[in-house]
Order: sequence, then structure tokens, then C-alpha cells
Amino acid sequence: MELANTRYNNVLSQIKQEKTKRRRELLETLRKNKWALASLYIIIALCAMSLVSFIYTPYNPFQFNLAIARQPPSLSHPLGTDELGRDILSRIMYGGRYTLGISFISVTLGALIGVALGILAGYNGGKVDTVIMRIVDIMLAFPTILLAIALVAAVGQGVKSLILAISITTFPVYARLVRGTVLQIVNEDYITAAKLIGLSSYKIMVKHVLPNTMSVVIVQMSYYMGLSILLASALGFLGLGVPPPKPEWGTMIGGGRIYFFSAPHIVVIPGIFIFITSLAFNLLGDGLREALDPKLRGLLRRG
Amino acid sequence: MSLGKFIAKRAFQAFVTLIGALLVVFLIMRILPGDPARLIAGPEASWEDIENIRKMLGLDKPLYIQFIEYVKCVFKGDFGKSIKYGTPVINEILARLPYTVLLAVAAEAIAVALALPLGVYSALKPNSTLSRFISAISLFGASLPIFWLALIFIYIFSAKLKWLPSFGAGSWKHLILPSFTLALLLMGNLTRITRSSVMEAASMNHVTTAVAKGLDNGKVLRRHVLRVSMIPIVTIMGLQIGSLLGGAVITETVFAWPGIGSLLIDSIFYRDYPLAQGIILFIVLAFVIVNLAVDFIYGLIDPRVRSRTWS
Amino acid sequence: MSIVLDVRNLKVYYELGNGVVKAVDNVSFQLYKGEVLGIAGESGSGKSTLGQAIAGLIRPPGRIVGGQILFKGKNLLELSESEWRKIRGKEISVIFQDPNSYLNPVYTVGFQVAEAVEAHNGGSPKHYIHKAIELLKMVRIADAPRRAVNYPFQLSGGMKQRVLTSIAIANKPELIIADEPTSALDVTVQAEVVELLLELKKELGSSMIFITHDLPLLLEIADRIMVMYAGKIVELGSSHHIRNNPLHPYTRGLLESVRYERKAKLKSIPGSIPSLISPPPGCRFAPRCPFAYEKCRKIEPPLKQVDGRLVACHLFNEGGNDG
Amino acid sequence: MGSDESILILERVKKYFPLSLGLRGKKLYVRAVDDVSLTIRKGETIALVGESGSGKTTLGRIIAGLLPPDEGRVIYRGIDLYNGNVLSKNKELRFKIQAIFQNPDTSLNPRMMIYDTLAEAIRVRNNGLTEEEVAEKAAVLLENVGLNLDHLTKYPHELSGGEKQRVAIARALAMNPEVLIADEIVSALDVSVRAQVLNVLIDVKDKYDLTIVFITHDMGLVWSISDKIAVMYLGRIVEYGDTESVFRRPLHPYTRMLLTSSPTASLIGYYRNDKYKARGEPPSPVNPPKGCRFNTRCPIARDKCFEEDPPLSELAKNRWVACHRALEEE
Repeated sequence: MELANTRYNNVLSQIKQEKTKRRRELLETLRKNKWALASLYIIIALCAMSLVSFIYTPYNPFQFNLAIARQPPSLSHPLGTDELGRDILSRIMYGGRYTLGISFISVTLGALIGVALGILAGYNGGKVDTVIMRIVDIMLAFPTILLAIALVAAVGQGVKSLILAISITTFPVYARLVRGTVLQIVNEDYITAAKLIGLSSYKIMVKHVLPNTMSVVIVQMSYYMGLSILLASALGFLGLGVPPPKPEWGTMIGGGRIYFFSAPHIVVIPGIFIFITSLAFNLLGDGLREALDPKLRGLLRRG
Repeated sequence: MSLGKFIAKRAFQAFVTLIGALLVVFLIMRILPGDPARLIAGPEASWEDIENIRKMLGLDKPLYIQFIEYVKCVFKGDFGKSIKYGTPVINEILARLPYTVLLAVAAEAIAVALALPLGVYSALKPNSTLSRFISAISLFGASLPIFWLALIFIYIFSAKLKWLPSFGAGSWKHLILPSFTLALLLMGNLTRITRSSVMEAASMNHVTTAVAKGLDNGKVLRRHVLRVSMIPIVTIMGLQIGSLLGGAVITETVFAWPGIGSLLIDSIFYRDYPLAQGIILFIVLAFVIVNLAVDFIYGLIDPRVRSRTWS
Repeated sequence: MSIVLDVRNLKVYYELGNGVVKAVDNVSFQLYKGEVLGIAGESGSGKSTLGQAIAGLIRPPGRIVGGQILFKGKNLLELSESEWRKIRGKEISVIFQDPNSYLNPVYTVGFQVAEAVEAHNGGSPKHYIHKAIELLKMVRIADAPRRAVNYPFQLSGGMKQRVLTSIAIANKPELIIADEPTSALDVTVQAEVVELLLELKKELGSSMIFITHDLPLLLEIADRIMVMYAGKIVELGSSHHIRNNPLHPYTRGLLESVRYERKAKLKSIPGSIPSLISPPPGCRFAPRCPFAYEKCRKIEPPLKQVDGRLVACHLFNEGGNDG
Repeated sequence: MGSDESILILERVKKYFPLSLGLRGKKLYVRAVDDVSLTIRKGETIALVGESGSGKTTLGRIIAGLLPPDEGRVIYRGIDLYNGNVLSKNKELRFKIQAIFQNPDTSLNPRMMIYDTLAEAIRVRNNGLTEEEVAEKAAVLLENVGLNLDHLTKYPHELSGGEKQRVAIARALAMNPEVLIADEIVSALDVSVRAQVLNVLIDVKDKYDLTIVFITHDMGLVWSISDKIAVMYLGRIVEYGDTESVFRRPLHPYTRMLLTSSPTASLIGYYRNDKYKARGEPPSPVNPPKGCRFNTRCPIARDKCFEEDPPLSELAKNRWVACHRALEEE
């Protein structure tokens, strides 16, 4: 018995080793995609920049000084100053917490609601499915930006309503996507096998259905990070997002807009940051899709 | 199932969606933490002012009665009166509609004219340099903040080169910047969808049958690849037109294009609550109708759709 | 008997991200006029790739990297694309496996049959709708004029297979390649379709290559059978020889695993089909072969004439009969 | 071999799937299983044979406790499986009936290591095992299906089709079942691999004392593995009996047609009659013909066959056939 136990102990440690190895392989695949990797580094850098702003910015991002207003980039102000003479670099750093933070929270929130609804609808089918999908269809009947505008207009401006608006406009997409995936999964034999061994519906959803939808969700989340950043900054630009003087990037463009012809850098610089961030998430999404999509990976096993 | 029946069924579903959308708009306006009366009255208004506005809008009645009243009004074509202009909301919308339609049609036409050939090309020659360039462009299109892009265009083409007017409407020249900006945004998605659906269709087995018949490449492409790949493309086009008819809010605002989108933003800033609500409803209506039209086109393209059983 | 098709040292490779799949590797055989040559093999044997290569249907990442396909003395691999097009569907045609996916869902079956006529006669498919109905009648579709305006999804599997068949025979081809034409059908439906195919072949005076994994079916219908394993021919001989005296250990194993015996353990071939990216050295069947010895694992056995058929196996000597 | 102890009894089981059509179209039904009664005895292997649309797979799912019938009862050792929620309340009962399916590519969760798939089943079956005990059981299960410890650390996409099907068998065995339903478990596999899986099935049948319901369309497999055969056509059982006697002298014209047109059956060489060469295709199960359902394809159908639906009756000892003319014309 003693001997048998050691034998199976070995098996168990092998299983653990194998699992860590697999996880590393997945990272390797991602790492091989140089664009995705570069995007990941850019995203990390942007996040780090936003975090640093909590303890340090070169200047006070709210301190205005009309004497030095609208100065182009220089040694003392590397990204120049804005219409009120505030240091743009400091404002970009400080504003990252809004642009990135709002997108991140609302994308996560939207994904949580959407995934839960999608799994409920797809797994249960029948009336639950009909009701949920009807709601989703109705929500999808609103153009994204419009629904967000309507919500912000109704609730009033601010960070919270922005998060609410973005998550409400995005959850139906997750719900529909996940439901589609779940409908495929529930017809697979391993779900039937799980029923046969007597697992409860809840356990089947959590252990067998959910993990198999995750790759789709993660890829979608990455794309939606890109989209949310555009959405949040567009609302900011229209004056419906994070209200000034808070330096959300879109709000910064909206504020500097009238001085655009004389001092284009006030508009151009925040725009570049928005563009790069959004682009990075889109590229990361592409990379994740390649690394996670079993179809693309399956191709390697042909013949 | 006949095409007529199929459309009837879809129309019914669209109707249900529309009622649901009405409810959503209604709830957004009444239930969410913001108080429309307070918003309309502005921050300095007294409690009495607010109460008066509330009565004027019928907000003192129970919620379900409000909803029924509201649905009734909508079906009579009465979206209420604009606070700012004092005219019926529907008149304001109709006055702006031609501009929005013009911009939507122009932008979508440009986008389709560019995106379809590019998408088809990069689907058929996925490894060519041009294809890589095309996917880079469509990725950029998906990542660019459009309001920013619009400003850059104004800077280059109006301020510096002085080729085109920067805002307003009037001549065909006014249309160029807004429609191209919008088209660039639409193109990204359209190219990508075209590429992937053409690629999928080209790898289908029936294409092999067509080639094996000895059919020439042009016919194989037209009949057996493109026609089959149309459904997702038409879907995206429909979604795009549907949402453009609601006014390209951002583009219209930046270029001061007098369409429905900029009207919406105005109405929100003036707290012209009946106008805003009316516009939103109108937009949803347009969206639903366009989607219905898309379903109709599906039925024409694909015989299976006509006979599919819908639950 | 005259030779219709002469395949010499044909190599078809698939270039995938993780290596080159040698799907058909140095395959040579001849097809005689009027015969039914059965090609038997399991998944990964290269049998379908071979069929596609002969019909000029190899698409990237697949590539014909060497050899010759002589059709009536002319090397097909030297033809230009437009020359090829004149042969495809006219002199060589293919019947595919899955009737559901090989028909275009958005056109009527009549149109799709007419298109096959149009491809080699010009004009528009509309001109050939009567011809199409005639062809549908030839494959014994009842009520052909009405069926012609049906879409594929409105027909049963067997009926769709008949439509595919009528497309293939539209221009009276000299060579019909049937690639698993009945594998998606039920046996009772299959029997009738196979019978139809053989009759049509006779009527048109064509030759036929019948590709399938179903060796018992080939034993009933083929004149000669070519057994493929991992991209290679392992045995090629008359149906009679293969049925009663298979020589190659793989052929034997294959036959034994379908020759079911009452309540006895089935005879199985151990192991599984090798990777075609890095096939085992020597004989590709050696790792699963109960008779394999030193030489089999090192030297690839050539095809040689043994006992009235061709076999690629070291166990046998040229011309001998010591199996 | 089967004993006399009946373990599963199907009583007049029906399952209709609704087809929704149009806005106000008449409700139509696919009559997947239409009035089937059957007794399965302890320890026997019974083959359910039929072609697509025969209802064999639906019947298999009903027997497996996965799909409640619209009418009729499924009784396992005196318990009606679909009476109330017995299957979810009585876990022991749930464990007793297990099933394996056709497609090896979907039979295992692609995100779970083989060890985890087996461990999940083992833990559900046996409460409070230590990790080592679970590993030991998993290893024993794999050995019983002819795989080894190396397979424990693999993921499904690294296994061949045959190996995946064997893991699926092992997972079912982890529940220590009494009845195993095998639905076309080798039809997606290459011929040379089929035998490996079937041999495993034969092995574990003895080792675990199983009763097997073997669903297939391949008459050759029926011959090699089953004690009893039930031939299905359009939702009905048309012939039932000992496999040997059915193969030597099939009574229903459809069985005769199956044996005549099946190449594997003709290799066995017991029965072949060109009079029963295949013709036509099965009609839609939505709208089965009036009278005997086989009358559209039957070479020996006469007037009565177009009017009266023949009942399944015992025409010879232990030979049940649903045909008016089975004994009149061979």
C-alpha cells in the first residue's frame, strides 16, 4: 500500500507539472505574436503611467497659468501646455485613470452581466432563453453611442454614469456571443456525459460550460477595451463624459478644440494616446484570438 | 414558408422589439436616478418650478399610466412639443432628416465602394502585401477616435490647404469631409467582414464542385463565392445604415452638420427633454425598419432563410 | 486494354505551419479503359488527395511537387489553367462525398446541373435547363422537371447525391472519379446509388476511380483494388486477389477487421495511423506490423510484382509466392 | 449471455419532436419513436439497428434517462425512470445507467486533462476519497480500457479518436454502471481502429458484468457483438429476436433488405436475396405512410399492407416481427 501510494503520488506530481507546462505554452504562443506582445507592453506602460500619477506628476495637472497657455512642446513641458496653461503630460498621466479605469471597469461589468445572461439563456433554453434574448435584441436595437448618450443624459454626467452607460451598451453583445457558444457546447457529448454522471446543472454550467466560453469572452473583452476607450472619450469630447476640469483624454480634446488651429498639439496629443491605447487592445485581441482559438490551433493537427 | 410569411413573422418580431425599445427609452427617462424634471428645470430652479414641470410632463401620474399615454402618443405620430423651439418634435426631426439621410447614404456608398473590392481582394490573396496593408488600414479605422480624426481633417483640408469648408451644409463641398470621415470609420468593419465571409465562402465544398465542372474563375467567384458570402456583409451594411440614419452624432457635431445627431446633442444640452426622447425613439424606429429590410434581403439571397423555422 | 490514365511518381504535399504533410508520396499506377479501380484506405492514407490531384483540384496549402499524370498520353501537370478547365468536368469529372455541402445552397439544382453543361458549351445556364432535366432523369430522379426548381435543402441525401452524379456525367466524361460518393448515405440508399453509378459508367463507356474507406464495398464493385496507407500504395491487385489472398499485412489486417466473426474478439491492427509530417523510416506500416523485422524499419519496400499483383513489403520476393 | 432476469422494460414508449412552422401553420411532429415496447435482460448485449431517421438514437437517449418520453414508461428494476425526479433524487440509480456516444471529438471536455475528466466522475461516485485514491482508481480504469498512465496527463486533442472513445468508456465505468448504452461508438473511427474499441467493450462487459445496448447501423458489427437484435424503421421496432436466428432467416422484408445491401453483412455471407435489393428512400418521419410504414419500399407489399399497420407479434419462437406477409413470402 505504501508503495502504491508513492506510485500515485508520482502520478499526481506529474499531473501538476504538466499543467504548469501547458500554461506556459499558452503564454509562449502569445509571445510569438510580436504585435500582440508589443501591444501588451504598451498597455502595461500606459497602466503604469496612470498608476504613477497617484504619487507623482511633473506638474499639478489642475494648476492653471494663463501666462504659459497653449505653449508647444518644450523641454520644461515635454507635451506642451493646454488652453489654460496646464502641463499636458501631467494631465495625460492623471487622465489615464479615467480613460483606462472607466473602460476597464465597464468592460468587466458588461462581460460579467453578459456572460451570466448568455449562459443562462443558452444552457436552459426555452422561456428563459426567449425572455433574455428578447431583452438583448431590444438593447441591440439602439446604436451603441446613442444608448450611451441617452443614459448619460438621463442619469447626469459623471464617472459612474459613464461606467453604467458603457456596461449597459456592451452587455447584450456578450450575452449574444456567449449564448451562441453555449448552444454549441450544450450539444456536445461531454455535457451529456456530465449529466449522466449526475452533476447538477449549476456544476455543469460552472465546470464544463463556462470554461469553454472563456476564450471567446476574453478576446471580445480585449476588443471591447479598445471600443470603450473610444466611446468614453467620444462622450468626453461631446461634453457628456467626465466633466472638466478632470483631464479625461476625450474631455481634454473637447476643451482644446476651439484653439485647434492656433495650438494643434492640445488636440493632437491626447488623440494620439487614445488611438494608441485603442489600437493596442485591438492588436492584443487579435493575438489572443490566435492563441486561444481552438480552430486556428486545430489547423496544426491536420493530416 | 413563403417569403411573405417570413417577412410577416419578422415584422411581428420587429414590432415586439420596438415596443420593448419604447419601454427602455421610457424607463431610462423615468426610473434611473436622474430626475428629468430637475434636469429640465436646471440647477437653480425652485422646488415649485420642478413640480410644475413635473405636472406639465405628466410625471405625477402612476408609472404604467404614463407608459400607456406615452405609447398612445407615439402611435399617433405625436412625439410632443419641443421646449426650445415650441414646435412639434416631429417637425423638427423631419426638417433635419434630409441632411442625415444625405450624409448616411454618401458615407455608406463611399465605404461600400472602397471596402467591398478591398475585402474581396484580400480574401482571395490573403498573403499579398496589399492585403496586409488593407488589414492594417481597417485596424486603424477601428482604433481611431472619429472626433479627433474629423478635427485633423478639418485642420489639413480646411485650415491649411483651404480646399474644403470646415463646417455647415449647403454645397456638395460641405458633404465631402463629413462623409469621408464617416466612411473611413465604416470601412474598417466592412472590409474585415467582407474579407472573412468571402474567405469562408471560398473554402466551402460547393466551390470545389463548381471548379470541377470546368466553370471559369469569374463565374465561380460571382455565383459560388460572392453570392453565398453576401449575408454577413448585408447584415453589417444594414446595421451601419440603421445607425447612421439615427444621425452620426459625433461627425455631425464636429462638422456642425445640421442632421438629427447634432439636433440630439443640442436637445440634451438645452434639456429639451421631449425633443431628445422623440429623437431617440425615431432613431430606434429607423434602426428596426432597416433591420427588417435586411431580413427581406436575406430572404431574397438565401432560399433557406425563407423556409427556416423560427422559434 | 488501353491505358486511360498513367500516374507516375506523383507527390502531393501540404505545406502547413508545423511541417510538410506528404499526403501522396511517390505513387504510380495505371487505369485501364472501362475498368473500375477501387482505392481503399483510411483517413490520412492520401486517397482523396490523389483523386483531387488527378482532377486538378489541389488548392493551397496543397501542392503537386513531382511526378506526372498522363491522361490519354498527355501530361496534365504541364497544362495551363485554361487548358485544364477544358478537361475538368468534360473529360474528367468528380463525384464528391458529402451531398449536403457540395451543392450550392442558394441555387436550384436544375441551375447547378445546367451550369455544368454551360461550362463547356457557352451561353447561359438558362439555355440548358431542358438538358438539365434530361440529366436528372438519367440519374433516375422521379419527377425531374419539378425537382429541377428545388433548392438542395429541399431534397433528401440520396437525391442530392444523384444530383451531384448528374453534374459529373453532364458532359459524358471519360474518367469519373468518385470520392467516397456514398459514405454519407444509409446502406440501403447507398446500394441503389452505387448500382446507378456503375450502370452510368457502362452506358457512357467511361472508366472509374472509386475512392472509399469501405473495403467490403469495393470487393463487390471494383475490378482492381489499390490499397493505400500513409500516402503510399501498399498493394494493388484484382478484387479477387485482394478478397481471397491479400498479401500485405495491412491489407490483411484491414480485411480481418471488417470480416466480422460471431462472438469472437475482433482482429485489430494495433496502434494508430502515423503522422505524415514525420512518417516512420523504412516501411510506414512497420510500427503496427506484427511481422516487421530489422529491414522493415530501415529500408522502404518498393512495389514489386508478387503472385499476380503489386505489393510493397519486404516479406515477399519479386515474382515469388511465399506469403 | 443474457439471463432471464429482465432489467429494463420499455412500455409503449413514444417521443414526438415538434416542428414549428410559419405563423399559424399546423403543428407537425417528427415521430422519432412511435410506440416501442422492449424488454432487456440482465447481461445481454442487444443491438438496436436502423438507418438515419429510424429513431434508434432517440430511443437510446430515452433508455439512458436523458430524454423523457411523451408517452409510455421506462422501467429499470421496477423503478419508472421518468416518474417524478427519481433520476436526480436517487444518485445511485443515475449511476447505474451510463452511455457513450458517436463523436470522439466532442465526447471529452477539451479544456480538461484526461485525469481531471476521470477524477470528476470518480469523486462523484465515491465520496471522500484522498487524491491518491482517486489517482489509483483513474489509473485502474485506464488500464481496463487498454490505455496507460501516460494518457492521464494528456488533453483530448492529443489523443486519437480510438483513444478518446476508450477514455469515454472509462469515464462511464467509473460510475460502476449496470447498463451501458453505446450509440454508434465506432462509426466515426477508422476501420483498423474500430476493432480495438470494440474489443475493449467486450472485455469490460465481462469484467463489470454489464448489460449493453449497442446502437448501430452496421449489420457486421451487430453480428459480431450482439445476443439480441431489434431492427428499427421509422420509429418502430419491426423485427426482434436472437441475432443468430435473425441473420440466418430474417423475417421482416426491411431486415432482408438491410442484410442484402450491406457489404459487411455479405462478407459474413449468411443471407442475401436479390429480390430484396434496396430501392427508394425512407419516407419522412413527419409523415409516415398509412398502413405498414415500409410499404413504400417493400417488394412484397400487398393490399392489406397499405391499409393496416401490422403489430409486432411473435411469428416464431422468440421471433417478433411487424409484417403481414413475413411468413407468406421469403
